[in-house]
Amino acid sequence: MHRYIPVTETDKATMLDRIGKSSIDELFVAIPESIRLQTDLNIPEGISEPELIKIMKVCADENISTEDLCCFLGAGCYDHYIPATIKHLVSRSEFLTAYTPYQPEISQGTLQAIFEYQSNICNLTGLAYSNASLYDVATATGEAAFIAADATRRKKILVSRAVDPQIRAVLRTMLVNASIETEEIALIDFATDGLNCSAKSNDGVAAIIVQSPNFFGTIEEMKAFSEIAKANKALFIAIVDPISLAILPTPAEYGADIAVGNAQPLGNPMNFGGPHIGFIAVTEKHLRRLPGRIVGQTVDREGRRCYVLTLQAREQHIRREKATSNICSNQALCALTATIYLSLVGADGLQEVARQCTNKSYYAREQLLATESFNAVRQPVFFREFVLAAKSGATKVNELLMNCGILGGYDLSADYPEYRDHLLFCVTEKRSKQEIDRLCQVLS
Amino acid sequence: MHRYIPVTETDKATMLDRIGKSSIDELFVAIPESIRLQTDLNIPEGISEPELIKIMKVCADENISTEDLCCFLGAGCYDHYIPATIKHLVSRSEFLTAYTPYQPEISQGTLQAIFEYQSNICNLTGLAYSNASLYDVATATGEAAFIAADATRRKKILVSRAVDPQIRAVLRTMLVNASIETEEIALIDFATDGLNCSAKSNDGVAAIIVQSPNFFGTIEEMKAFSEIAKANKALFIAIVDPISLAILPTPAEYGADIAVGNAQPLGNPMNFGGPHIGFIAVTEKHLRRLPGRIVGQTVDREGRRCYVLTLQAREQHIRREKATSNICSNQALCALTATIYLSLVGADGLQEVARQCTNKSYYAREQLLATESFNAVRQPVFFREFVLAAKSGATKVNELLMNCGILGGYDLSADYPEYRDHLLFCVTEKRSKQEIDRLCQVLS
Amino acid sequence: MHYDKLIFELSATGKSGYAIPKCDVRDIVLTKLAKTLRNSPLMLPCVSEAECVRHFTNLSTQNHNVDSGFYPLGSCTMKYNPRVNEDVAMLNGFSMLHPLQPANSCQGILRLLYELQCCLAEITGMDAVTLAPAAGAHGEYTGLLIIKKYHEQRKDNNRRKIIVPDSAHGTNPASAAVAGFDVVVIKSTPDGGVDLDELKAALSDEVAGLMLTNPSTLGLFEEKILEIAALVHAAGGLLYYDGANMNAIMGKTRPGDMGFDVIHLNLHKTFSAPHGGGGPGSGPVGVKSFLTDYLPLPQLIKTEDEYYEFIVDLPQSIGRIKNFYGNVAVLIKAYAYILTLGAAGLREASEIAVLNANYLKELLRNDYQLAVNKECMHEVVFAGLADKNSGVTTLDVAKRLIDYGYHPPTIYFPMIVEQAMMFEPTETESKTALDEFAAAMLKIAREAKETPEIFKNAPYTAPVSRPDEVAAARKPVLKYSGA
Amino acid sequence: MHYDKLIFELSATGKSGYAIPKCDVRDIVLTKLAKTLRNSPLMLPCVSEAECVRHFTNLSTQNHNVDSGFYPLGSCTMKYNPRVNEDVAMLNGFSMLHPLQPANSCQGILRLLYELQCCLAEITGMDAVTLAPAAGAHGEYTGLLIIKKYHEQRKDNNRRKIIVPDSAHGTNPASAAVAGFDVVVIKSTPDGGVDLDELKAALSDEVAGLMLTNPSTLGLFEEKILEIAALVHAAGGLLYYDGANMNAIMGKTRPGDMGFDVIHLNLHKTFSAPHGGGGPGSGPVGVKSFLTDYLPLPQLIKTEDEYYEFIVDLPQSIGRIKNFYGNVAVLIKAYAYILTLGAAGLREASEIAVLNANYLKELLRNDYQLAVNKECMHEVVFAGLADKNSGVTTLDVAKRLIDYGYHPPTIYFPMIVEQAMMFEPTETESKTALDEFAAAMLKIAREAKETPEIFKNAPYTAPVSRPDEVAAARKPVLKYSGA
Ligand SMILES: Cc1ncc(COP(=O)(O)O)c(C=O)c1O
Ligand SMILES: Cc1ncc(COP(=O)(O)O)c(C=O)c1O
Repeated sequence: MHRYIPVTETDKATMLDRIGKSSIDELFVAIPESIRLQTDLNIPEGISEPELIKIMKVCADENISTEDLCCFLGAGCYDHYIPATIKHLVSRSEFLTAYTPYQPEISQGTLQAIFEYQSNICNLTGLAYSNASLYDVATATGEAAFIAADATRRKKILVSRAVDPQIRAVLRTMLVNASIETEEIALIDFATDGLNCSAKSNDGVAAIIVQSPNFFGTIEEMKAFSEIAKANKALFIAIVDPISLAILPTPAEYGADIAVGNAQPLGNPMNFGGPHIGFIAVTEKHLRRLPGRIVGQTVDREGRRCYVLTLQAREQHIRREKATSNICSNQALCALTATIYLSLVGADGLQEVARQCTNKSYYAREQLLATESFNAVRQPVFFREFVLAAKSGATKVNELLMNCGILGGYDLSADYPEYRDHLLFCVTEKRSKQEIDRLCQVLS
Repeated sequence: MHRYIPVTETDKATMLDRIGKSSIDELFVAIPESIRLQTDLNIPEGISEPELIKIMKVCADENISTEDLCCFLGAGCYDHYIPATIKHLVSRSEFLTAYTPYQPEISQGTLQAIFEYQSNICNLTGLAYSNASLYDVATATGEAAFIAADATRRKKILVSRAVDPQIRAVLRTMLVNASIETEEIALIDFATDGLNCSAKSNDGVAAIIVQSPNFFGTIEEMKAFSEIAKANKALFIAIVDPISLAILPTPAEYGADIAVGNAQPLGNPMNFGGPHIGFIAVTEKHLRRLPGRIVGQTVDREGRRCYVLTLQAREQHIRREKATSNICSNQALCALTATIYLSLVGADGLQEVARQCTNKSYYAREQLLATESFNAVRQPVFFREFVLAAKSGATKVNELLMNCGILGGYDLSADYPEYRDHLLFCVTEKRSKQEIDRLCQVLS
Repeated sequence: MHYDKLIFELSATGKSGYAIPKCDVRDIVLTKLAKTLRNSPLMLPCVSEAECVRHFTNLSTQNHNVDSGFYPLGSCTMKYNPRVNEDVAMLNGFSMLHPLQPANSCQGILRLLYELQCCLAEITGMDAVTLAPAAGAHGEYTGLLIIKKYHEQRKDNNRRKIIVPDSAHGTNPASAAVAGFDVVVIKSTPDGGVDLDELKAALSDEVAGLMLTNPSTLGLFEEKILEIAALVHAAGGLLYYDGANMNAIMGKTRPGDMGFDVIHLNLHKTFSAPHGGGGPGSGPVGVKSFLTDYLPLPQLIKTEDEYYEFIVDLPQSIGRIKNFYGNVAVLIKAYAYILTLGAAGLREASEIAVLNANYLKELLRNDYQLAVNKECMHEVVFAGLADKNSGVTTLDVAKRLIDYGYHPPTIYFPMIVEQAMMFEPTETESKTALDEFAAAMLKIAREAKETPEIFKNAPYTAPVSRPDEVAAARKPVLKYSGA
Repeated sequence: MHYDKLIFELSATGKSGYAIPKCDVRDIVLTKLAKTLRNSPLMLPCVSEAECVRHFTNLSTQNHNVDSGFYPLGSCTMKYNPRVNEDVAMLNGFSMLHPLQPANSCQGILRLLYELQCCLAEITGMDAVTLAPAAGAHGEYTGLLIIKKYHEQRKDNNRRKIIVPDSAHGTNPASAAVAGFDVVVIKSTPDGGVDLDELKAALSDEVAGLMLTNPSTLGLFEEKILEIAALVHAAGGLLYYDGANMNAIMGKTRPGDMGFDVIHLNLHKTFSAPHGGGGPGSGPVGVKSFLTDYLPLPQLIKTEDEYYEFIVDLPQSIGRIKNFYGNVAVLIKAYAYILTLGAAGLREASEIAVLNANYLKELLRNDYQLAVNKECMHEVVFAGLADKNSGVTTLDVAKRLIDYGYHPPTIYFPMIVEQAMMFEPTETESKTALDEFAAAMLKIAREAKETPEIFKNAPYTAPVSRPDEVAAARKPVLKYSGA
């Protein structure tokens, strides 16, 4: 009997007796004989807990994590400081082992936390409504495009080439299978080319998608793109970074209709890529087009303020093939993490994080250039990430760095053939001057 | 304003206003001017959380722990396997951040857990009553001696030299200051000398204290010592190991009046020596002499079964200088840990642990002898620990082992000059055959 | 005392629960760089660390959860979530890995993920597995795109339709729609199985495939599965398996052997990863070998010299479906679970899950109306109270269960059963737990007869009761907007 | 639903929540070795891991705790316990150290402990510190033995008496008794201070010392402390400081500067280590330099070449008082706390602790009878309700507070105040928290006037109410003994 299973042999006998069967196998007779497994699965024998821990530690130790590497890599996943308290709260059984809050009476914990999450996302973006989370920023961008296509009844999306290549790849998958066309807007100096955007915009375009800070870290002229969209009655979809929003204009301020982003930087570990979390927020108009769960405030039969899943008529379990999206489970615990992160950090804290990312990335760029190992590139104002051209080749630089315990920048060669040997460096508030100086010293 | 403090400047002003003071310093006027601190304490400036973690990690990394060392050291602190679940339960806020359960209505969690702890200790020892825990086995032994002195109105304690030297040292401190004499019983073959015990026993003796398994791991002839005590109307105090009690006779079976022990092996980390936990159990007769907290079952005003601190008329807060002990805070969370450990492990599990300790320590002794680096010593049956004489010297053996990542045995030289270069090895269920073989290989 | 504050209501300027080292490089004056900066007020809560801890601790206590009580939510497999799996998933060597690290710096995690792929393939009887999908519905979507791609590659361009039984979970038709298919719904037999005549009538050269879960959403094994598979295949369609109910059959039978071509699993159900109040989940997709080329990007492979790496150079792939590769922390927990149980343990889990469900069925069948009178698999569906005269609905019973300390079953699903209550006890519940739960259910049935009026206001013991959902939807208040 | 099962009631043979690797060496037949083996049945609970988790999770939820609510238990300093301190104390490099490892394999922890000794000496104004004592009372005991030893070494053998004010905590006289002293209790002044006449009368060449806490247990600073110290010293006695109330004065004044010769601290109060439902605590003892030689064994020192080690070769030491050296995990938390706050933070903590107590005093003073009408320090004592006519006792008020979601204050202590209620809000509570608490207190005062009858059965909202303590003591049931 396995330690995770509490039914003893005596129990089994009593239960079978009650059911009127003489063996458990009799309960499986509905399975046609020919497909009943005759042998054990080819899976190793079960193990004890100490054995498990040993195996997993060996496995973990075969990786060099950013616990030991000094991380200058970003490109969609960010090494921000995670307050110790978060883990303790998020791992409370009450949050961790509950399901989606279908029964509001015994799920107010989760429901209120999501309500607070939504409130924070709305405040960060300036937009009217947020949902309870999506899988990641890439699928969130796809969902945003669907909203735009539905709202405009148009079948074409313009997306900047300065948008994270992974986001664009997922977007392509989602749009092509929904028979929506995508066209890319060209780059100029690591930013989206406004003229090219104008040129490609017309009344067939459902939405223009621009990311800011974009994949290269560049802060885009969002207002301009938003105006192009407006001029064509297309929606403007902003892909934004939640930490940068502490200091940069909100999507609402520049007239975005939809904002999406990656909330991983808000207290979620990098986790080798997941679970992360995508957020989405929209203007009033698009509320009923939002995908996934939404929590709303209401009162109970005694007039007490409380929270429920609401506007469910959009969702798959009610609307089935006509739902706004197929999403069911989302990234609730990551949303809780982000909510706790924002509560601990507060407005001042988030601004401080953003300020330090700025200061340190500017300092790093300047110092890296001083090593003379890089050529400067023309890049407008950036946030947290910037591009440099490695004189000796990107691979060589990164190998050298790795040998010195430093996780180097992202090599743009594969995604942007025109930026061969260009490295995208990321410097968060976690990096100290000393670490940045060491990076430069290794490369001097 | 520090992040642990939630009172803002505005709050302060409002509060001072309400109090009728114009500054916080005015609240401290009762402190004579001459002793008011004029400067900051000479303590470094406060630090942020990431800085703290870094400092503490550096500090932790300056140690080589049994995470990396293969541990064959025992001598009063044991490296048993600790199920992963324990930490998650024990660190729940509800247990961790509560005080002593003074208000039973909102402390049933702690109270019932202690009741279960007491039940387990009673079952392990076979004795009638247990308290809620004591600081450690050494002070527990002292408390047991006090009970005996009080019960017999005698002023002398016989204690075997085979009792852990640290326990004996603490006992001496406690007894000498209570004007109780101690006399030690001689050793023979790493066991307590029965004849010597008989010879020293008389009607002036309040109690005989023997440990089994004793400091050397030897399983003592407890029944015989118990009988000597009885013959002299002295109490018999057994110092026992909770894991060994899964297979060895209970103190009740051999007629002990009091049993004490170290419950650290029951799921508590070694923690460089503390917090550990001492347990104490007594026969019916001595209930009202027990030191410290005791939890009892009762019913509430609606007849519901519940638990309270009870028999408090023994305790310092009621009886003050006439209390049975001065203990107030004990080791509640360690008792909870032991309770959860025993619940996970169960009867079969604890027997399996004890069996593996036995098998593996016997195997290790045999293999170590086969290396020819040790002389065998005459030692009767043992549990988990055994003694060997190092031919090349104890220090040299241990240094060699340490260089190979092995934490060697306890060097008996200092505590037992007659056992110069004798090493006390400990082999728990955590050690694998492979590890034991490696130990021997290093010494071959 | 019902704790009901919002974190924003604790906020006051000046408080903070956070500090990082002071900035040790010079200040950039951002206004000199960026033309505009944020203008709107940043209204994040400002609280001390202690207040934050207290707030979320208090919120948490308002949740029912597996660690504190029985949670027989059907179709959700609310089994025990082993704590050790949380520990191993949080090891720094995993959680602090950047997804874009060079492969030679993360062979450990790559190997783990690869081995998990192999285990899942073995358990389901498939040939290749992708771990990329983030949840069950995402797995469905991914699987459907693979089916689509398969037909496309064969230039079989007319296959626009996916057949979905009316008993299916809502995500099935929704995923098919998002994947660009037309959904054809077929009626089920009274016992929730596939109606072969309906199926035959629906099949044609326009059909890309059939989505099915087996055991069905009624908790019954589809006995005609081989016939169904033959029919669909004969019509040129593929068979998709919704793995939400996999907990019934581990080590007993395999979807791959039943004839399914594409499957997804819910690791946050069958494989013990916690649900986290609604996610993150993980919905790996398995395929038969002829579909391998269509798996999403990246694919994780093992080279001949035992090196693990992602490949993206797969022209026939459906493309990327997510950032990076899967919800790794969830995947680690599932892998730890599989290692811990092993072949025999997995089979035992399914056997006891089925035993428990059948036992519960027996305990309840006199007082609640069985949807289908047959041996069930891992879950059992009732059509409300046996006594239909009381006016007490399934919703009423569910709410009343809360007063007895239980989470209600899944209700009003599957939709083809009126007043449906779907109980899934899982294998981690003891007989005693089931006996006590059944006793509460019988008491409720008695209450329905004797005091039906008490139901309208149930629950009485929860922090809140019967929130006004209509008001919530009519005038949506979806965020805090000041006192 | 009140969860009320005992773990033993969940137990059934065959269940287990534990597995270790199979034994890989041969079986010893123990019966061949030992003459007798255990005969009595081993009745440990047998439960699955999930049942164990659920049991203790459910038990836990019946505790009030700092993380979920205000806990103004006077004299206990229930401040916020930072979570990061738990993390650092649990680092394997600390928690997995064996106490008997060679010093060269554990310089990190030795350095940490040494630095903590220095910090505590600085904060208290003492010259040397031992970290050995396991709790406050243990510290008292240790300190008293040092005082005893001091007199003994001086052959001043008549000094058998320790003076303890009647306002003292129970451990003070109890510790003195256990240390072998005769206890002389002196009456306090009406405001809880030392009555100088009483003191003078008690002093003699038989007096070893005076135990005092300052601020006193009434929460008032002993203004005549210098005079008292001079008197005791002049009589040849030493001054012992019970540091339980240290939270009032960090960075403001120091016991060492007041004239105390020996002190203990409660790291589980002032220095933020959690109380754990009753321990483990830690009660370091500090002494003036002339007492250093008497500190218990082992002593932790730093050599000239910055090497840290324990020494035991100290012939004048009082000897060992505990296994190994202190409750290390608790010590680590306290050190982390001190590092985090720093000099300014510690002072701020005491300042706000005192501000909060005075503010609370103001809020309550009209409805509750102040014990002493003076500025208090970190805690404030009331002598029950101001209105003495209702018959509502301090116990009643305490129980009623539970219905408002609060932990009651310390009650009936100090004993010299009738109907005492002692509130210690600590610095980690916000003004709002105090305002709300005071509102509840005032409501209760009104209830005492208007509906005094409701108190007898309070609390109403707790899992249990007014357990029968008399029955518990009369017929003690102290363990489970079967169904
Ligand atoms: C039968 C069935 N299919 C699919 C899903 C969707 O899974 P997820 O919520 O992980 O997207 C569920 C979830 O409840 C389900 O029960
Ligand atoms: C004033 C005072 N002195 C001493 C003690 C004893 O401390 P401990 O419980 O740590 O032994 C306490 C504890 O409540 C106290 O309040």
